[in-house]
Amino acid sequence: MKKIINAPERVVAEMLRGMELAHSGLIRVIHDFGVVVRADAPVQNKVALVSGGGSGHEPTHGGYVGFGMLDAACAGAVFTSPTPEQMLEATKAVDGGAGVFYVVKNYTGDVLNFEMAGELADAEGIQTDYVVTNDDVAVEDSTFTAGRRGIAGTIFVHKIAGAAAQDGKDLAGVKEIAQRANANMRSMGMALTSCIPPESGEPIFEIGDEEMEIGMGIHGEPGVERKKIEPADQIVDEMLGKILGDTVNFSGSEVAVMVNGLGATPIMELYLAYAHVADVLKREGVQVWGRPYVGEYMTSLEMAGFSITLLKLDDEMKGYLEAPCSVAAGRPF
Amino acid sequence: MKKIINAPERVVAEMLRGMELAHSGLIRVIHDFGVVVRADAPVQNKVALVSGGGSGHEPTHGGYVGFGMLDAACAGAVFTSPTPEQMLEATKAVDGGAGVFYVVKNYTGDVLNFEMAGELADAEGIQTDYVVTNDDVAVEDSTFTAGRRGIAGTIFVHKIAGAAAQDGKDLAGVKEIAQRANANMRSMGMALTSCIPPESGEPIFEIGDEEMEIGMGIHGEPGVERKKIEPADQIVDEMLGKILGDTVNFSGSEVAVMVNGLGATPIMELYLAYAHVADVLKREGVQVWGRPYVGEYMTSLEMAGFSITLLKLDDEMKGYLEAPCSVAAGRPF
Amino acid sequence: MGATRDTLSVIQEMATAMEEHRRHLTQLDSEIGDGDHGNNMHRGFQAALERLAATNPETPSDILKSCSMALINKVGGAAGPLYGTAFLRASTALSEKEELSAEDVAAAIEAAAAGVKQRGKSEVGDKTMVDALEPAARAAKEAASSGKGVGEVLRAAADSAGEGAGATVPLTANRGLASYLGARAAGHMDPGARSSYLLLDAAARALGA
Amino acid sequence: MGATRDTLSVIQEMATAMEEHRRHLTQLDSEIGDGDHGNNMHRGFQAALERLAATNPETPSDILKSCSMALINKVGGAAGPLYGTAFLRASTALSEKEELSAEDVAAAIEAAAAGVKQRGKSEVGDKTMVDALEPAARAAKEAASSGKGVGEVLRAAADSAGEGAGATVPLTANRGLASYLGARAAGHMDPGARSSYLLLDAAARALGA
Ligand SMILES: Nc1ncnc2c1ncn2[C@@H]1O[C@H](COP(=O)(O)OP(=O)(O)O)[C@@H](O)[C@H]1O
Ligand SMILES: Nc1ncnc2c1ncn2[C@@H]1O[C@H](COP(=O)(O)OP(=O)(O)O)[C@@H](O)[C@H]1O
Ligand SMILES: [Mg+2]
Ligand SMILES: [Mg+2]
Ligand SMILES: [Mg+2]
Ligand SMILES: [Mg+2]
Repeated sequence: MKKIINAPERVVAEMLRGMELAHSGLIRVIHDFGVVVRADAPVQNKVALVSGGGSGHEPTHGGYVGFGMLDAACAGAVFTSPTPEQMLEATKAVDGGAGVFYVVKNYTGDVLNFEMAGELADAEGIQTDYVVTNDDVAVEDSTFTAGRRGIAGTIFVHKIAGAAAQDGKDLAGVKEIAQRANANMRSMGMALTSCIPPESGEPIFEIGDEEMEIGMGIHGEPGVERKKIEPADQIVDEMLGKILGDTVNFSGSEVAVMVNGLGATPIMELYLAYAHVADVLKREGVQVWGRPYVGEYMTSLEMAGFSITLLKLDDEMKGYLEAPCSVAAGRPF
Repeated sequence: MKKIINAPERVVAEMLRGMELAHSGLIRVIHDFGVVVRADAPVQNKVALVSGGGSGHEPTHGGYVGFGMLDAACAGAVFTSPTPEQMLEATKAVDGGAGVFYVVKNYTGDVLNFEMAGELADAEGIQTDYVVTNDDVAVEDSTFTAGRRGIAGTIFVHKIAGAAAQDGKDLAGVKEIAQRANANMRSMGMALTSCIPPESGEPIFEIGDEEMEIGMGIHGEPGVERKKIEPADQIVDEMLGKILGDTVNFSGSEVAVMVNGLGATPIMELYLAYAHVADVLKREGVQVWGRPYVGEYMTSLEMAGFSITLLKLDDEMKGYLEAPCSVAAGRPF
Repeated sequence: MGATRDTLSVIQEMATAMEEHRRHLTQLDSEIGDGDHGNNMHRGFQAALERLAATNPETPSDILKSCSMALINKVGGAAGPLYGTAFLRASTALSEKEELSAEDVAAAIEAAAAGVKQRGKSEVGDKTMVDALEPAARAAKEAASSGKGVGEVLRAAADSAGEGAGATVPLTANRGLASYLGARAAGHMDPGARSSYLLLDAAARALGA
Repeated sequence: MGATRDTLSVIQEMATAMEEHRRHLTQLDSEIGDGDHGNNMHRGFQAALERLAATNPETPSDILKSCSMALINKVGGAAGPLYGTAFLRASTALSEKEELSAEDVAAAIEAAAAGVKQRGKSEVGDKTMVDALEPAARAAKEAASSGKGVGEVLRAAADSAGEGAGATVPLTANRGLASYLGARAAGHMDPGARSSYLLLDAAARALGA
């Protein structure tokens, strides 16, 4: 394992320290609890947004804390949901009297821990509610599964629900639009290589020199198909086929598009993939809204691969996507 | 070689197509010549900035084309300087009557080709001048070498000279501040793994499972020392030691700081490294100005590693670094 | 006092087991999940030991509650709330008791298994720790009702948990990260079922069984 | 007409050589540079063939000029302007000539070598293509003045270029990307010196020498 780290057990704490030093004025970090909060939290009378999850997906989630997006993000150990203790701390730090809204990616650990945190917050007299994002179409939903996974589309929920909260929506209103965004978005990922979590020091999975995996999860959970690598256009066709073939009818609508790098994929390849995404969407009568989101939004350490997300927009969501925000993941150049 | 591409010989063209589709309104691409230009070029009576180099360093340079930075960027084949023909085309496309200024990284190919382009532009009656950036302290300057390499600090020159041109400086004024920025900045890089240029399909260098290379170039040109990987803090100490020990006296000054990922380094590791950069600079009496630049600015395909750049600022440079800009590499979140 | 000392040595033995099997549990989790289960459990039981040392609880119930809090607060992932709930329910089942009978221990294991099922909304056959815990609870109850002692009850529970864990190998997962694997989860043992066995086995060994 | 046909077949043979040695040149460049020299040269000579086919130049000088333009416009890197300059200077040296003497050929090679030295600000010993081109020019001149024919002049130049390229192996680089390597460049042949040899060798072979 080759990493620019000091000690595996300190990576999250040291990363948070670097983030805080780099973005003072924007965020502060409650170090004992691994929680990133808006520097000016709590914002009185605004619904506060809290998200979180395992670390290793940077800039998710700490990079999205700031004006117009999250009020706090809880950083778990690498790929491990944070604990209710962290979440409660975040909740208390950001509650401005209008309640706290949790954006939770659909993984058993994240859901259970946020549920427990909500109970603890209730006990302290803080009203909470939550949305569970499950945009990944790779693995089919059924009565037997824990449901679909939440992946990069979650960042759209951060932005839209964050702007809605900034705009003064109440807890129910924030929940409604978060659910609406989640219900209208679909994602799918693929990977070429495994990442190596620092603590185990081993790749999560083995994959051949010529193989790719379609539907790979952001923690290296296996996807739906392992096969020989194909040309970019064909990979995009397959991913978009699955997304467009799902239950949201994107055709004829304006759609926010994200092409998200998982960590080691060169920006060159993301743009190259986007060129074909744009072609397919045009052919299918799907209109790309505004500027597409091409870059690293939710990574998986140094995994090579990417995901595509489509979000079908209405006017309110468009307004909230466009609304100003100021977060560590943003940059002027 | 596992890449999200269609065919090695088409990667640059397809990437440029994706960039143009993703950023229409901001840039357009002259496809026959692999040139990215500001959508509103030529801007009358403004000095136009042109840069360029081999592809594979994205977002460098096309990602920095737009209001307040570059007017055009020439994309060479992967790791190969673009040709005078491309540069002349860019020059003609952006000249607004106030002359064209080239920002050239110090590599023999880039310098020779831009020099030839300048001669060709002169012949067409377009006034040109240029700066050669050479911020990399890894390899020593001497009368026998081609001089130091230009690396990530070049992006500071794009920003400062770009804002100066936008501000109305003439060709000589733009050149003066570009040279001033270059003279006041120092960088150093390191790598953990090689990238794989798509055309050759082979790693540029072999490196052991436990090894790193200090001073590695952005094309995989070997650095100054190959050794066993060390803790992040020690690596940072070494790189900063070389930078601070060079001829610019950073102590007591306000300094722009860039921690630049080379492609496959997780954002987590960049922030972790920045934490120690901040500590060392504080100890050395160097004041970090504004928000440090932590992220991918000049990559080397999927190379794992990073570079550090320090730029000693004066008030004019600060103003230009802060000035608004609108480029593809920037993003709100 | 005897039950308190025994419970403490049970937790101690569990922590040792999690330390020893850390890599293997992580490896099992890599096959079908995200490769953190061993680290999660190890972190949790280290936190439990610290908390016990700091708070010095006096009854078996308080020890288990302290352990539960450590797991909930420090583990995260799915295992944190699930094992946290298990220990919390066991603690509640034993509340006010200073000495423990075989029936008490069986009832605690049953409460723990029921808690995990409820919180995780999972059943036997879903390829989770429930596949180890539910048969363990049944075996413990049988052993207790046939007059076995505390150690033997724990041994019976551990052995059944081991079988249950083994039985997860051919299964497809329906819960947890492994559920995203579909049919490809088959052929690998569930890491949580394995850790459940290891914890019960440690408990039995702590009491010399 | 003979010299025109010969010059065309020289370029054709050079293009074939660059195609055949593409991987090896790239590999040499990987050792001490950035691993693109073979692709650069191949791209350039393909462009030269296309340009020749499209423009149909009639004299050796025009052919070389056409080739120079293709290299300058399509290669990039260091090799583009350097070889572009070499062919341009050779073209100038032969301007107006319809038939070529051995002296003409030697003068063209000399002009080419001088052009590269001037543009690259490099000398023999800097571990660049100059290490092949300068001895080649000297050998060509000697061969011509001792009465050898055009083919033999090219053969002499090629052989000396080959020796010169071989002599770059132990050198430290002072110019080009390889110069950043310092002492570690030693032990590897300079890719540009190697391509210079291959081009001259192809030229000699095209004339049956
Ligand atoms: N819904 C559930 N019900 C019961 N047990 C579950 C459930 N989901 C996961 N588990 C158990 O948790 C184990 C994984 O724990 P761990 O790896 O620590 O957390 P995570 O899955 O969040 O990475 C699984 O092997 C399984 O036994
Ligand atoms: N200043 C120079 N003078 C002469 N030849 C040079 C100089 N710099 C580089 N070269 C030659 O160019 C070759 C490299 O060409 P190439 O790999 O195509 O371009 P780049 O170095 O830009 O990647 C070197 O092997 C060397 O022979
Ligand atoms: Mg996990
Ligand atoms: Mg090159
Ligand atoms: Mg796990
Ligand atoms: Mg090269």
